[in-house]
This record gives sequence, structure tokens and C-alpha cells, in this order.
Amino acid sequence: MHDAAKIVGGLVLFAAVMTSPFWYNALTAAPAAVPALDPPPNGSKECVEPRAYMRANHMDLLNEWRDLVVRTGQRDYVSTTNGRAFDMSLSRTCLDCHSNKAEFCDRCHTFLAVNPPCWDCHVEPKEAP
Amino acid sequence: MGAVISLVAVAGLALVAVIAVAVGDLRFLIGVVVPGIAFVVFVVGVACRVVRWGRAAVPFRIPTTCGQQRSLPWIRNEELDNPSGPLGAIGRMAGEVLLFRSLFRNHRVELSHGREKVSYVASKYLWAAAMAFHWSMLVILLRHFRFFLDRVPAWVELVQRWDGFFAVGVPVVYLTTVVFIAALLYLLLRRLVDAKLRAISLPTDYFALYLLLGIAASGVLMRHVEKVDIVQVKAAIAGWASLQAVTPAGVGGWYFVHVLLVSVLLAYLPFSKLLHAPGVFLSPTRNLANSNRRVRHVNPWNPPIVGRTYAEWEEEFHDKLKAAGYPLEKE
Amino acid sequence: MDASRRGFLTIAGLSLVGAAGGSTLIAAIGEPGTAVESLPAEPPGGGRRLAMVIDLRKFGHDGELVERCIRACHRAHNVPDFGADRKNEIKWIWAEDFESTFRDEEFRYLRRDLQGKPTLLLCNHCDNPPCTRVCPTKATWRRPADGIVMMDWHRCIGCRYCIVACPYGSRSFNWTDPRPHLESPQADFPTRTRGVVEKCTFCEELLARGGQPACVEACADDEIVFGDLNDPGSKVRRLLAEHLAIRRQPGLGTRPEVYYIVEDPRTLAETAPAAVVPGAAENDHV
Amino acid sequence: MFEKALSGGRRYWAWMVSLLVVIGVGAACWYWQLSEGLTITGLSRDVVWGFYIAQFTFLVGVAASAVMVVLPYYLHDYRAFGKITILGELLAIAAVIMCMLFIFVDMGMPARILNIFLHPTPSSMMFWDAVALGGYLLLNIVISRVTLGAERRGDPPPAWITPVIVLSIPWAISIHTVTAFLYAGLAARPFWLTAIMAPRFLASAFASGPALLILLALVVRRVSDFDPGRQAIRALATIVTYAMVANVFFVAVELYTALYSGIPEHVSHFAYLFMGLDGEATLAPWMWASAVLAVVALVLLLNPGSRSSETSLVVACVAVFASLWIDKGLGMVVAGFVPSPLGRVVHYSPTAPELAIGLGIWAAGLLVVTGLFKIALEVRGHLRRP
Repeated sequence: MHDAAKIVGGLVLFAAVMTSPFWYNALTAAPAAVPALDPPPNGSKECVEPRAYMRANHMDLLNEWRDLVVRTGQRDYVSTTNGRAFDMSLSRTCLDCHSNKAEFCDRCHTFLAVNPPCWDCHVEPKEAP
Repeated sequence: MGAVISLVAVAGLALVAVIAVAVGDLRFLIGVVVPGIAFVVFVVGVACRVVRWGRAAVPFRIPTTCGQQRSLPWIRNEELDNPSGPLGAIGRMAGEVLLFRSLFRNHRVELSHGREKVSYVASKYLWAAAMAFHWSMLVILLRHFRFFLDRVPAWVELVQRWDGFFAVGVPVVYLTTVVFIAALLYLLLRRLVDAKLRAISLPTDYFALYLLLGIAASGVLMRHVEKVDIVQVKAAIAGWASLQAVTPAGVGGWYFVHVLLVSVLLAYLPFSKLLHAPGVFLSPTRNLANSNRRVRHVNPWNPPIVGRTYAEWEEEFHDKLKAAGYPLEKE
Repeated sequence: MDASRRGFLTIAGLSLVGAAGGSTLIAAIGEPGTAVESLPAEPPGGGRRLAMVIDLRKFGHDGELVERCIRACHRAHNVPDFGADRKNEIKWIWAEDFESTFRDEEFRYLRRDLQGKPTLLLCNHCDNPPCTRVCPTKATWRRPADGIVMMDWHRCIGCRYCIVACPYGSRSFNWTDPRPHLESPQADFPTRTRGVVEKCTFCEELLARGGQPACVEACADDEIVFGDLNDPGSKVRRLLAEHLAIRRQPGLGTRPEVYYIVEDPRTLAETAPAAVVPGAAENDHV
Repeated sequence: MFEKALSGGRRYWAWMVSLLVVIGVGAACWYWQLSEGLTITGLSRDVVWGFYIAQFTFLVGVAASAVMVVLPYYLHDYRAFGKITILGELLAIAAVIMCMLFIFVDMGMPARILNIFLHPTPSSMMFWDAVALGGYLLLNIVISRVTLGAERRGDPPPAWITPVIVLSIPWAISIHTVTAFLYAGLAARPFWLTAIMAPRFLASAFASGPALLILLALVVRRVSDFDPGRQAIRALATIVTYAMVANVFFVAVELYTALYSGIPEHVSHFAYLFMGLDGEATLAPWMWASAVLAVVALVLLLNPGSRSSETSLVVACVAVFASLWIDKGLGMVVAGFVPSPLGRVVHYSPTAPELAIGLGIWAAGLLVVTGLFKIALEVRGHLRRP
């Protein structure tokens, strides 16, 4: 093979780049565990919507709440699962149960490198002493 | 016709994924095994193809160039278009790899309407679409490292932040998503609309485009429409990239469509026209400096030329020559 | 959840853009009552018309009460304090002397008790607000149900056109990140982010929970009265019916809804018996 | 055709690279502004629009002025503008791009700028300005591309382009009218509340734009074989003269109305501009310079002898451009805010990073205009080989 050194070198580089995630994961000291979320500290058992829906779509729900509250002045949200009414408020409703942002919101967001701008304005609840 | 066949093929693949997950419960197969096989096929396939290309004969330096060769000191040479040494060749190669320089020079022949006149018109649309497609695909690939890597490095977040600069939608719509799909649609439409291109297009040409569009569409659906629980998605993908078999659980069918189409693309790539990246590096018209007039070029497969001097010949036949009475230089 | 409906509304809205443009223009040209200033008999858009009456007679010269109102508001809404830094200053409610507040009146021989009197200023929640008209993204608008001029800080692009259009200086822009300039942010009200405009919202978040605006709460003796102008029995209506109240720059046609009672205390003493209507307090629901 | 902007001599590249350096500095400052907020500018609670918006306003005029060559050439078949029309259209493209960049850097939340189109608001002049500018950019790109492409092939331009060109004429008027309406419709700002603002904007645009075009054409003539023709330059000079006369007249009309009526809130802004208020007179020397330049320009332009002499014409064009740049690009916007509605007199002057960002955008505009002119002139085979 002509220019064998260069070609083999290129192929080695190609293989290294392609397998880099495997190396990276194997070599980083402790793998990031898949976040397991603690139940809400206040003992609440169910969310405004089913858990599976909330996991995938909570951002849509929050956006819808935001628009309803800010733009139409509507504040009550009736859950489609249990028919209960909730105040559409991030700080008063969501954070009432999920009072620990660092262990609730941030775990998954850090795991997935998601940086929602919510906390640029909304104030996270103070660490409970 | 080719367009329809390919569309049916890609749609069939997507359907296979949906059915396999919904009916056969083959999540492990499609989510872990198939991508694994596809990945190995891809890496080994590319290596084999490159080695095959590497074995091809390179007969001579081929100076297909567009500029003045280096000659006399007072004549300006075009070092990039007609490199005299390795540095220029690297520059020309970089222009090719990063900016698709030869495609930039694409021209279209046009017959002016109503007049019998041919004109050569620069046509940059194909170049622009190719650049848009390839560069946005690179950014999209880099963005996907957030799923492959256990801990997301800062550079991935940087790419995400600038790609998602414009705050539209939640999660934010990435610029490259829009550019990628727009470029692919242009590349597809140009084959479908132009009769000349339609005539020379093969089913495989369409297949690649539909496959990429299918991958893009299923990804967009997962991100913006039928959202999936991406914690589970990352758990599966990062697990896969840590050589642990994690069956993706709790994610919808679009994920498996996405994964199957990507697997097909990976496995298909080494055997198709889509594998042209290493070829650029191996192109003799791109990777060789045009130094034919200054450097002696010897073909490596030529048999060794064994020279023989008169002195050696005389020595071998010394006795016979002497016996025959020939005059000898050496007694 | 409601995605398809909202999508439809967006499309319908887009197709109405042309028509709406025309109607805005017609509204702007043919608006009656802008030349002759008078309180409209029928509320625009129906519902309530929230207004504020600031009884200047009850405010002292020392500015103590004024300061209390400002503190209450700014604390409740996480309004940053930039101290002496006028450039970055943000204010929802603030004080100017009486002459500057009513600058277009060109007072020359002003009654002594009003000279230099600290006067509260805030968003006037105009009936015909110029700020909402100019906003290119509908990030600020007048709520038809109660006349509050609202803001959507998620929508604002920070072009500051509304500040330019407001004749009252009621709007502030976040030139820099406000967070470092807050001592202890209240958790149940958001701060703002760098790059958006903000202003008083008549404490709509407190009204929604049956409360009163923070500045009104900070007062002890009806120095500021808040209520519905469309309710003939409301305290604001009666105060306006019985006293001379002025507004800032009414000649601009914005129809501001913050009123200032400026009567002489002696006049008040003479008319006081007529002003007291039994049972006034019960009607004053917001 | 684009590749023609990528080949050039040493001087061409030196020019382009130095522009890129200025752009780079501006971009770095913009990144700083992005992370710190607009607090790094000289703007404040009272003066909320400044250098950026003023430059935008001035450049809308430059963009609109293309109509001054397009209209005579296409509607009246004025042949002398045959060579220079394309330059006017390309200048408009660069000017509109600069306008958009100036609006973009002025936003507090640039990431949300698409909200203007996602939530279109017909009652807002800013929405219409965005539509008008975007449309004008598109029109000029299509027109110059198609006409230049046809010329390159040696064909006449396709028939369908004629209505597009005709459409671009009222559209050019509209961009500057809408920009004037951006200011003129606000009860809060008496300085801008004047019906003559749109006509005045157009008059100043039709003076400053063609003046810039004359200067650019003369520069181009020096570095290439291109000759716009004496007749074209002379006709442009006449346009500049009439437009400048109209502009000065409109300013006088405005001054008369404000000063003779004596309404304090109208007088005070002019007093601030030319005399200063409460010791704040940052703009006064500039405004007097603008006035003097306008007089100099008018004297040189109105005198037929100095108008036809190229040297004095250059001086006159520089004077027109500088005078109107000060008037629109510095005074007009800031004076609307001083004194404030509460009577406050606030100092405003752009800060170094603000100027650097502005300079970067001007450099970007020059880069675009150089590249586009290069393409156009190469297509016409006028460029001297270095």
C-alpha cells in the first residue's frame, strides 16, 4: 500500500474519534448515575398530571401555565387525572412539593445539560434549615 | 420512480421499528443490538474501503490545477491552486475539506432563451446547500454528545448555547435543525424538479436523502412534538456507550425509528456514495503537490532498474574476451 | 394540552393582521373623546376599571409616608436598589416634588403647602395607553377586564419603545442584571432578567388573591384609595365626585387612571359633612 | 458571481482584512454587552435610545436613497444613470444590513428578537419597520442579482423584473416614512411630534445617500477602470442640491413652528440642541458644526461653477454627508429625550464599547459594499488588474 503510514495513521485517528465516547465514559472516574428523584419532602403523592406525562412534557405545562396566568389572568388549573384544582404558580404550587430545586430540577437538567432560563427570574426557594 | 421506491424503503424501515417495538417488544434488539452491529459495520467498513482505496495505483502526480505553477521568480504562482510543496497541498486540502472549494467553482451551462448562445453561469446553490448540510450535521453530531457522554463536557454546552441562541420554543429550536432540514429539502427538490437531474438520479440518491430526512424528522418530533422522557433516552445511550446493555424503557416509538434509521445509515454508509470523506484525502489531484518539473517521480511498482557498467561486463567476460583477442581496458 | 387550538388561533390571528392594522388606524384616527377629556360613561371593554386616588392632603412634607409606600412596593416586587446610580435606576413607584409631577401646569405662585411636596408617581394604567400600542411583540397590553396595563416579562425583547412612548416616565429598563442589587429576593415574586422593561402592575398578583396593592396596604388612613371606577358606589368614585382631583398630562389623551386630590385642607373642613357617606366602606370591594 | 469578491490584489485584501479586524473588535464588544447588559453603553433611564438607533435612522435614509437613481433610470429611462444604478442598489443592500445590525445590537434581549415575527403586532410601527426593511432588502437583492446576472450572460433582464423594480420605488419611500412614523407618532415626545418628520427624513436621505454615492463612485473610479460618466455625477449633484435645499427648508419650517409658537416643551429641545440646557451642552458644538457644514455645502452646490468642479463637489458631498450624519445620527434621537417628560436634563454620550460596536457595524457595511461593488464591476469587466 502506497503511503501506508499516513493511511493507517488516519484510520487510527478515525477509530479513536469514533470510539471516543467509550473511552471517555470508561476513563471518567465515576460515571454519572441516572438521576433517581426523591419523593416530595412534604409527603405529597401525586403531581398535577401523571408522572410519565410530567417527565416528558413538564416544560409544555409550565409554558401553558405561564401564558394563562400572565396573559389571560386565569389562575386555576384543573388536573385531568384527579379533577383537583391547582393554583398555576411555579413558586407556590410546583415548588411547594418540589421544594429542593438542587435535588429535583437540577439533577436531571445537569445530567442532560439542559439550562432552562426559568431561574434567571424566578427565585428558588431557600434551603430549608 | 426511484424517488418512490426509496421513499417506500425508508418508510418501511420506520414501520419496522414501530412494529418491532409495539408488537414484538424488541426494544433490546433495536435499541442496543442493532446499533451495536451497525457501529461495528461502520467502523470496519470504512477502514476496509480506505485500505482498498489506498491500494489503488497512483500513476503520477496529476496537476489538474487552476492556477499558475511555480516557475520563474518574477512570475506569481498560485500556491493554493497549484501547490509547489506539502504546505500548499495541505492548504488546498483544507479548502476542499472545510469549504468544498471545488464545488464552489461549480458552473452551469445555460442556453439563452430565444438566442442561440451558450453561457456558463456560476451556480452556487449546490455549494451553499452542501455547506449548510454538512456543517449543520457536524454541529448536530457534536450536540448529540450530551447523550453519549456520562458527564457532559463544557464544550457541548457551548455548542448548544450558540446553536440555540434564538429563544424560540421550549425546548429551544436549534438553528442547525432548521438549516439541516432546509438544506436537505433543497437537495431533494433539485433532483425532483430539474428534469436533467431527475434523469441521472438513481434510487440510492433518493434513499440517502430520505434516510437523512427521516432521521431529522424523527429527532424533531421527539424534541418538539411528541416529547419523550430524555432521562431514559440518555440512560440508554450513555449506557450503550459504556458497554452496558440498558434496554431503553419508557420512551415512545419515535426513538426506535430514530435509532433504527441512524443504524441503517451507519451500516449503509461504507458501501455507498455517502462515504466520500476519506476519498477527498486520497484524491491524487488534491493531495499531491505539483512538483513534476522539479522533483523526480518514480512509480513505486516499477521494477528496479539494474544498471551495469562496461567495467563490470568486461570483468565478467574477461577471460573469453581476452581469449578472443579483444582489446581490454583492464589487463 | 391545548396545542391544536392555540395553533389555530395563531393562524387565525395572522390572517387577521391586515384587518387589525386597519382597525387600529381607524381607532387612532376616529377615537372620540380624546380632544374633550371626560370619563367615559361606559367602561371600555366592560368589566371593572381599576383606578387609584392619591389624596395629597393626607401626605406630609417630610416624605415619610411616601418612602413607606415605595419601600413596600419595591420589596414586594423585588425591585433592585441602585442607590445613587441614576443611570441604571429602576422604579415602579417613586416620588417627585409636586411641581415636577404636574410640570405642564407651569405653577408659578403655587400655594405654599404644595410647594416641593413629595408626590407619589407610578404607572397611570391609562385607558388609552401609548406604550401598549407601540410594543412590537404584545409584551405589554391593557387588560380589558380591569384596565390594568400588564407586562409579560417572558415576551419582552427589550427594544424600549414603550419607555419612549410613555409620557410619564413610568417604565424602567434593566440595563444590567438586577439580582446583585437585591438584598433578599422575595420567593413568591420573580425578579427580572437583564434586558427587559418593567413597571408597576397595580399589584395584579395581590388583587388576584383578594388583596390590595402594596402601596395601599402601606397606608394607614386612606391616603391612597384603590377601587373600581365602574362601580358607582366605590370609594374612588365618591372621592372623585366630591373633590377636585387632577391627573398628570391629561391633554395627551392617554386617559390616566391615577388621580391626585389637591384640595385645600380648609375647603375640606367646610365640605366634610357632605363627603362622609355612611356605609361607604362596604362597597369598596376590589 | 460571488467568487469575484474573493479574488483581488494586495490592496483589496489589505482593506478587507483591516475591515475584518474592526468587525472583530466590534463583535468582541458586543459579546461583552451581551454578557453584561446594555449598561456598558452610555444609555440611561432617561435617554433610552442613543447612538445605535440614531445610526439606524441615518442608514435607513442611505438605503432609501437608492430610489434616486432607480427612479430616473427605470421610470424615465434616464440613460446617464445606466452605470451607476446598480451601485445605488448594492449600496442599499449594505445600508439595510447595517440598519438591521444596529437594531439587533440595541435589543435588551436579542435572543427573543424573532418575537417580532412570532407575535406580529400591526399597531406597532416597529413591526412595520421590520417588515419594510426586510422586504426592501429582499427586493434589492433580487433586483441586483437578476439584472447583473442577465448582464453577465449578455442578455436583457427578464421581463418579470420590471414590476419588481417599480415596486421597489414606493417601497424605498415607505422604509423611511415608517421609520419617521416610529418617532413622529408619540405624544410623549414633543420634539418628534411633527408632521414634517417623514418629508424631512426623505429630503435628508435624498441628499446624504446620493452624496455618498458620488463619493463612492469617485473612489471606485480611482481604483478601477469604471467611469460613472460626467453626466451621471452631474445629475446626482443636482439631486443632492435640490434635496439639501428642501431639507434645510424643512428644518427652517420646523424651527419656525417651534420657536414662533413658543410652546416651552417644543422650544426646550431645540434650546438643548443648539444652546444647551442646565449647563448640559454636549451636542451644541456638533449641531453648530452641522449647521455650518450645511451652509458650506449649499454655497458650493448652488453655485453652478463649484458644483461642476469635481474638487469642490467632493468637498460639498463630504459636507452634506457629515452635516446630515450629525443631524440624524447624533442630534435627532438624543434631543427627543432631553429634557425628559419630567423636565430632567440628562447627559448622554456613547461609551467606548458602544462606539466600537457601532464602528464594527459600519465596517461590516463597508465590507459588504466593497464586496458587492467588486462583483458588479468585475461582471462589467471594469476592474483594473493589479
